[in-house]
Amino acid sequence: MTEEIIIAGFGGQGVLSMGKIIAYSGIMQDLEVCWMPSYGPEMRGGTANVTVIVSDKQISSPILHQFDTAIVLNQPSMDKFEAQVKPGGILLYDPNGITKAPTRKDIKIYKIDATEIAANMGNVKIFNMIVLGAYLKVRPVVKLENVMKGLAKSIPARHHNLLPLNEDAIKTGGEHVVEVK
Amino acid sequence: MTEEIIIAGFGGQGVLSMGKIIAYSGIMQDLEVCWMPSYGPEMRGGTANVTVIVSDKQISSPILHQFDTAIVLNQPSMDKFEAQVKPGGILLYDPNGITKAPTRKDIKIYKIDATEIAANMGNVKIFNMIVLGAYLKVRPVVKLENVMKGLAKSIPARHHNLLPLNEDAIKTGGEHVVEVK
Amino acid sequence: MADIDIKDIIKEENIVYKKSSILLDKVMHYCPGCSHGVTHKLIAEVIEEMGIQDQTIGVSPVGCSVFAYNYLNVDFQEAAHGRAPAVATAIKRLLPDKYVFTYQGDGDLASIGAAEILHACNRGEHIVCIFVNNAIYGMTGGQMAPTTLVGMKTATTPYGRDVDRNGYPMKITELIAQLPGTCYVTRQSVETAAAVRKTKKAIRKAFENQRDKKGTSFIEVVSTCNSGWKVDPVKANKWMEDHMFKFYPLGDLKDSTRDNPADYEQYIKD
Amino acid sequence: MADIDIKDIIKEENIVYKKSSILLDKVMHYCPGCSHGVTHKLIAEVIEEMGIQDQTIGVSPVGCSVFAYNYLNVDFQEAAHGRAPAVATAIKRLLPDKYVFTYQGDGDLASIGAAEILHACNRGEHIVCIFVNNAIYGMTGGQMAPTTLVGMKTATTPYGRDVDRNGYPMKITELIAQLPGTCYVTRQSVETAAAVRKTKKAIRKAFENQRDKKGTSFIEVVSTCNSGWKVDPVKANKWMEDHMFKFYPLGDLKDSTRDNPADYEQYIKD
Amino acid sequence: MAKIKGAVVIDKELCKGCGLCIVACPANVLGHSGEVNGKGYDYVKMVNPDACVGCASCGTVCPDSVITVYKVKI
Amino acid sequence: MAKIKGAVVIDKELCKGCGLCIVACPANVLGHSGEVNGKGYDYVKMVNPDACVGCASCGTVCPDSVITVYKVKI
Amino acid sequence: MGELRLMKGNEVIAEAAIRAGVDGYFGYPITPQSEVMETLMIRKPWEETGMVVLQAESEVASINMVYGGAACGKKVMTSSSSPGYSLMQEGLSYIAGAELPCVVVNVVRGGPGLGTIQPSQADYFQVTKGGGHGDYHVIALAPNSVQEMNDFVTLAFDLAFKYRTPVVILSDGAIGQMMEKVYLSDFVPRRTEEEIRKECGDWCTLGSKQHNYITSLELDSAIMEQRNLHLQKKYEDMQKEARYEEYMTEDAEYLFVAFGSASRICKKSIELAREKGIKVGLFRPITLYPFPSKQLYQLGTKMKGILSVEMNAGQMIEDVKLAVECKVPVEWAGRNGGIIPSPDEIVVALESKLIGGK
Amino acid sequence: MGELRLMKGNEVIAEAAIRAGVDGYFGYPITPQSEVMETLMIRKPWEETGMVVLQAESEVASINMVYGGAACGKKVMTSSSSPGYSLMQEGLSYIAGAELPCVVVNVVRGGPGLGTIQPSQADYFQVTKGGGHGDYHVIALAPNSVQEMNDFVTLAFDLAFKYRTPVVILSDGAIGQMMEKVYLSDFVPRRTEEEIRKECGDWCTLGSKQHNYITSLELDSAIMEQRNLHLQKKYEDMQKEARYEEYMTEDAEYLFVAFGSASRICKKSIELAREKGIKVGLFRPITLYPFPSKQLYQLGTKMKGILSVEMNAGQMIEDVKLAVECKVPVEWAGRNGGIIPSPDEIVVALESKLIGGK
Ligand SMILES: Cc1ncc(C[n+]2csc(CCOP(=O)(O)OP(=O)(O)O)c2C)c(N)n1
Ligand SMILES: Cc1ncc(C[n+]2csc(CCOP(=O)(O)OP(=O)(O)O)c2C)c(N)n1
Ligand code: SF4
Ligand code: SF4
Ligand code: SF4
Ligand code: SF4
Ligand code: SF4
Ligand code: SF4
Ligand SMILES: [Mg+2]
Ligand SMILES: [Mg+2]
Repeated sequence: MTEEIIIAGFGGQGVLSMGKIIAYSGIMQDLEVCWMPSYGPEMRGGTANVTVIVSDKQISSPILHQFDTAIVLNQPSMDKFEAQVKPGGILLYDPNGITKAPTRKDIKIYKIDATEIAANMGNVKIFNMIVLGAYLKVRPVVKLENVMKGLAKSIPARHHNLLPLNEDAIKTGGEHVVEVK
Repeated sequence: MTEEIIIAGFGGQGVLSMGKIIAYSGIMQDLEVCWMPSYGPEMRGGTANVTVIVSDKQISSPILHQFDTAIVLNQPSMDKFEAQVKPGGILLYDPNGITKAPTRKDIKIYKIDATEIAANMGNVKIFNMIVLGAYLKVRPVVKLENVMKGLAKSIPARHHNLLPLNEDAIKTGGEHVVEVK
Repeated sequence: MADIDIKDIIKEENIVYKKSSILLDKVMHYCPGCSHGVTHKLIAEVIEEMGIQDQTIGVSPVGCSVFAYNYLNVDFQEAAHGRAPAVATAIKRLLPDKYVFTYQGDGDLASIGAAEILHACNRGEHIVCIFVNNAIYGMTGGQMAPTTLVGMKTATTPYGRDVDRNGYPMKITELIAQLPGTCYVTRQSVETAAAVRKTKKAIRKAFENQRDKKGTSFIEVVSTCNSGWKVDPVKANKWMEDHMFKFYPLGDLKDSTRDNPADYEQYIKD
Repeated sequence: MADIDIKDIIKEENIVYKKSSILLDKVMHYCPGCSHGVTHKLIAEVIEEMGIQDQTIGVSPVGCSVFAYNYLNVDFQEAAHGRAPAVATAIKRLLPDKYVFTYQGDGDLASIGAAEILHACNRGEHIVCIFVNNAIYGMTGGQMAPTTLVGMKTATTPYGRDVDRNGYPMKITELIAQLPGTCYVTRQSVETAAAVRKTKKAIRKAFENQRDKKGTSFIEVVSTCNSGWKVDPVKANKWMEDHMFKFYPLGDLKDSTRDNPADYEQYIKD
Repeated sequence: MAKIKGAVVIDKELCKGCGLCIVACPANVLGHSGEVNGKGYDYVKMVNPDACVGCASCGTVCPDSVITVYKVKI
Repeated sequence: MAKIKGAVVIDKELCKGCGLCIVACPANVLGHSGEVNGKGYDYVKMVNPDACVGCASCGTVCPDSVITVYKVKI
Repeated sequence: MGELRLMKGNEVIAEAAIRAGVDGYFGYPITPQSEVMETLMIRKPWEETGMVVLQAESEVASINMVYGGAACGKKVMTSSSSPGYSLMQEGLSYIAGAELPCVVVNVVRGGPGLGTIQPSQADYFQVTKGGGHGDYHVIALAPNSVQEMNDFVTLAFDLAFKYRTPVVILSDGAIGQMMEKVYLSDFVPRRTEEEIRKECGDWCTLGSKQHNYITSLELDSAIMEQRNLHLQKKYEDMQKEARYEEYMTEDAEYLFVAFGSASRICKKSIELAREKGIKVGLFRPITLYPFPSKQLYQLGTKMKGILSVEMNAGQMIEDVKLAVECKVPVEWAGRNGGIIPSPDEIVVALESKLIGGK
Repeated sequence: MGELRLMKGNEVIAEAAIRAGVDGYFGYPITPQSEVMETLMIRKPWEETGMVVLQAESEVASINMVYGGAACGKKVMTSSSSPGYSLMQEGLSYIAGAELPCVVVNVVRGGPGLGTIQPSQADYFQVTKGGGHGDYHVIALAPNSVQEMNDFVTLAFDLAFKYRTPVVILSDGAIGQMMEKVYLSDFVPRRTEEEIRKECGDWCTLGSKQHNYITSLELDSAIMEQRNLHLQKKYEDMQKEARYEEYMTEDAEYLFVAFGSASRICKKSIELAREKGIKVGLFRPITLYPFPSKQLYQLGTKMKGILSVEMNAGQMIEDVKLAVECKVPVEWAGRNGGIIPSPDEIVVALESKLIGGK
């Protein structure tokens, strides 16, 4: 099993940490993992993306040109990454701010309205956890228990009181993801 | 014809310019020439030496380990260069300040008491011209007329009034050089 | 009140403020609210007003303003980190009638480039130096700069700048004001409309000094880097006013011409 | 008068002045009358008197004093041109209880090494910096240094230093005195016995400052380079007194401790 | 007596929503629009257009030079 | 009353003949020897030894540390 | 095995340095390696081990601080990326000339000039042939994983002290920026002054009555030549430190030679090529200097062809050709400008340049 | 033929620059090349041609001044020696990356580190393989006489502008310090601003409404790769500039390959060897980059053996081996540390390493 994921959005949407949680979860499940951010000059509001690979084999290239799954959180990322999903792969997106919906027919497309859900849950910071939940629902590459372990590892101990809230968000995300036909 | 010369003494004895005059004279006589100074940190009173090559063929190495003629003007230079005269070559020295006279038997050794002569002539600055005269007497590699042309080239025009004095010194040097047996 | 419709106001002939023609159409890559944008604009306006577009050559080294050439419509050179003053020196010496300016950040100018700025100013090169002091390395992700205040948190002083570990903040503009080659040294800012206008005047004066061959003009613009400081742009300005201005007080440090060479000749006279 | 024979005076027990035990037996390569020799000697005497031979590490970069390690019997590092302050910074930080000093020429310190000396002093490294200002590049054959006086002839200013072409002479010691990290900045000389004794006191104080962790001590020694200046040693001293001292006046520029870090904390307080 | 009236045009797609103009405006004319543009920024617009006196403070402080200021005497 | 008398020993082979000690001596004790040493320098010696008061000025200014100064009270 | 973590390559360098008992780090920010110093500053090793961490005023200052610290027998290091590494060339030449141990990490980005901040291997020549003046070499270690970023810190210091030489960890932006699993090394205490004196007492300038001094200067050519010959002798001795990895070479007819990030791509390319029936293996030089020439000769001369896969315009290919004495066809494949080649384009290159080609 | 003079190599560089219409020289003193700037300062070309001569605060500043001047389309140059040349590596990489013309003279001394001030060829790798970061090359010209110090100044500027690239004149302390006869070039006037605009108008930053700008930065890897490929294409084009000299090769069975000072020694060695009946000739690369590989292949593969004679520990030998594709035995001979080998020791080396050896 090898899952190659791109997560892309605006800086500040929690893209990098979502990737990190997936990677950590992979480790908890004894998988090989690789997390590779786009990096560049520190400029706010630009786009940010991260490639995450989870596999039961050794991982070769950390930088990919095609993905099993693309998680897309803004229009520029949609423009760039829709075409890079492998045939048969998955595109998951939050419709908020998306002006041109994806059009490919040879991939599975899912939608999670995480912006709205997060707002409804009264905490915009759990936005990325909702997206993560949606992703794990459609691609259960790691088990929730390992995700929670990974989460515990990747956030500082002083924030561990937020773990239940995050777990909630992940579950909610899983419940709200819908396939777009 | 190729003549490979080392001229060595204290800084300030006019070693470099003597070499330059020989080189310039060679050019006036349509020969190939090469002048290569020892160079190092600017420190007064240290030893200075220059290698001069005059030849009717193209000159290969500017730095030599053996010489046809060594012109030696102080004891450290004697210590260093006596051994580097080719068998059958020439060693010319000013005995002033020389505490250990040369001992080689397979070379010709000449002496010029230029320090004293210069003092007698009332001008210590022509010291090196006297030595040059002595050298040219024993090794007439360039004609005096070409030496005078070379001299005219190598000293600034405003000092050309000194040319006759220099010519005098060269002649005097030629008259006073003696072979040491 | 509404005795005139907004449509009637918004007409070409009623424009009282617009983007300078020297600014290119490219969207600046700067973070929202970054002081670099304002400072660029002022340079553009001065060049436009003086009508010297085709006689001006800009030099900016690395730092967030590395792409200044994408925004200012004049001939431009991107320089190595810290070396803009050396680059500008050569340009100005080779093209003495052109206007040459440098545009450097605080990491660039005061850290790696300290020798070059000091020597260009000490030689009294007839150039304009713009120094954007945001007390941090913006471009590389918010590390400590020489000008970072004690106690300030940055990526390389996560617990606050500490003198014993990280040294003192450097007031390089004060040093430069003492160099005999500088004619005009001033410290300005761009957080309010009034401040912006004053800074523009300073830049204008600097370019005029260059025209008049008065020596090196040096303009520090005390700035914000809201990304590096991790606050929003409005708060960044406030923080700057409250803290930076105390340590880096605004105003002219020097306004004259560079020292008279003749005054220096006496020393070797017998 | 001759009521005592000279032989009876010249006895071990009557010695009132002799070569310091910290000076090695090697003959210095310096030109006759070079100020470097005297300055070396004073450092040696201070180290000897303070009994810190095995706790002292010297650093000298290129320049005529590049071979200082051949003369001073302490652990030593030869540094790249201009970089002694960086080298010394690391040594001192890694060995905070040792005595670390740098020994730099004016070309080295004020030209290529301007950034390093500025930053070491600004950080307030607890080191001693000896700065031998002979207004010329001695080692490389007498080229212009930043400190060369206007009008002075050197190998690269054969017609005399000219401000327009070569810039102004730089008073780097004045700049360094303003840096918050320095505790003691002084300008001395070594041309008379009295001057030598004053300079020795200054060096002693500098080493004591280091022991007491007061900050960076910086001692400029206004010096001669008779070879570079093309005069004899005695005339060189005279020329220095007559001309250099006017531009580089002797005396303390600062004598305290480095700035109190606590004073710097107020600026970011709310 | 002649009254001064101003108006500004903000390029909504180029505005980065930094808010510096809002603070700079002496007449509280400007405010965040509450909507994001194509770059994801909550751009600024005139929320109180009538109050504008065309003083150009907003334009002056705008780092991205996206404000054009108009003024008429009426 | 005790008189002060001094003497200096100059290492002739190490002296570089710079003459700084000559100038430094308040009692005009020192002078060039007029002879060159192995390094070609006109080294310095006491030309007026009786005048020496052992003040050590000469040694203090000697760049090559080749002067040892002796002093006695007699 | 040590503590398991998910970390960036750059962060691991910092953590590994603390654990290896490094005495001092002197650095200057530059993308894509600034996390090294940032991580150290967050970790505050001065409280834990007494390690000194100093942000220098420039890379010129950093490398000269390293020179100063190294002379004291301390374990000192710096890190930078291409333009900053260029600024260190004079200092590195001094350190090599004075025969001092130190470690320099170069997280390479694409050049020349300011170039790009994306990963590259275009500093191969600069690092292996001596970017500075004079006849010297640095040992160059090329990690290809975050784990090796950890492991090579210790290895680098061991080699640095064994040969009194600078050791460069030649990494790239990808390995510096990516996170992988890593088993961290155990803590080794910093050496005491006594221990340093015992290990390096005859040369270290810790303060002594021995008159230890450090210099690379020698004006007497005869002695200078001896120093040069001594250095060359050392470089010859170093040859035995050549390290490499072979992968699927037992039955190989073709060979990829690749280091660092490129070598990882090659493993995937091998998978793809073998699916097509092409028997290809990988020879990965781990030490770029000393280059494992003998080992590559042994293996390489048995091949039908060799593809030097590099994230540059073809630099290591010279060492590959020299290693196999041009006895088999050697071609280059790769990408430039910060682009990491994809596994399939490497296979295509293999097919077109070697299998189909000749 | 121009005016005949007896001059030092370094002085000739200065004189040739003035005569070639150079616009600016920016330098910093260092032995053994300080005479270049000193001669310029004595000559005061600013009065004669308007040429700018500026003593910079360091070599880092010099090379960046050169960068600034070059961007304006001006003919600008600097000179230095090994440690100073090392400090220029970042700047050179920028100039190469921004594709600007300039000339840099490196009068090499022995390294590494502060080393010695005596002549050496130990910067061969640094100059030819790119001492700075990233994939770039400089054209490297190796004069072996004072006459060529004169001639190559003009040649260097011609090539620099033709290819918009830095050109390095790789000389050594011997050629810099020695005086020989030289026929100086005739005076060429400095170009006017109009002429420069005509020649380089599409890129030079002389002040314009065209928005000319000079940069080596490109964050987009795809574009950066194109820039790299463009550079590589240029380096390929440059191959045709390869220059060399052959001496007594018609009947040769053995070949010396040597450049600069070493090549002069070899001529004498050939004399000595031929007296002994050894048929040996000389192949002298005049351009070290581009290395005249094709020409050497042609000639070299006919030989029984090749001796790469260098004043270093053996650097060019790699290019020699690559050129002849290891088809004939290639050995190294030379000296280090500032020593110029004697003609007879080269003959001895030829006999022992090649004739007797294999
Ligand atoms: C030689 C070198 N070292 C380091 C860098 C990385 N670098 C790029 S910009 C920068 C500092 C920028 O800070 P500043 O000059 O204050 O400009 P700002 O971004 O804050 O405007 C650094 C260290 C580089 N490009 N080159
Ligand atoms: C990088 C580098 N550039 C230049 C030199 C040549 N160099 C050696 S010493 C020196 C200047 C010496 O002048 P100063 O520092 O004033 O010392 P002084 O000899 O006058 O005591 C120079 C330029 C060098 N060694 N290294
Ligand atoms: S990082 Fe700072 S300096 Fe750079 S653009 Fe953003 S706010 Fe401006
Ligand atoms: S050249 Fe000058 S500084 Fe150097 S030793 Fe001679 S007098 Fe002293
Ligand atoms: S022009 Fe003046 S009043 Fe109108 S919006 Fe701008 S700042 Fe406000
Ligand atoms: S200042 Fe400019 S960019 Fe910022 S919010 Fe206002 S209009 Fe938008
Ligand atoms: S000790 Fe004093 S009196 Fe005696 S020689 Fe020396 S300076 Fe003169
Ligand atoms: S000061 Fe010293 S070196 Fe100079 S003349 Fe006197 S004794 Fe000799
Ligand atoms: Mg900044
Ligand atoms: Mg000096």
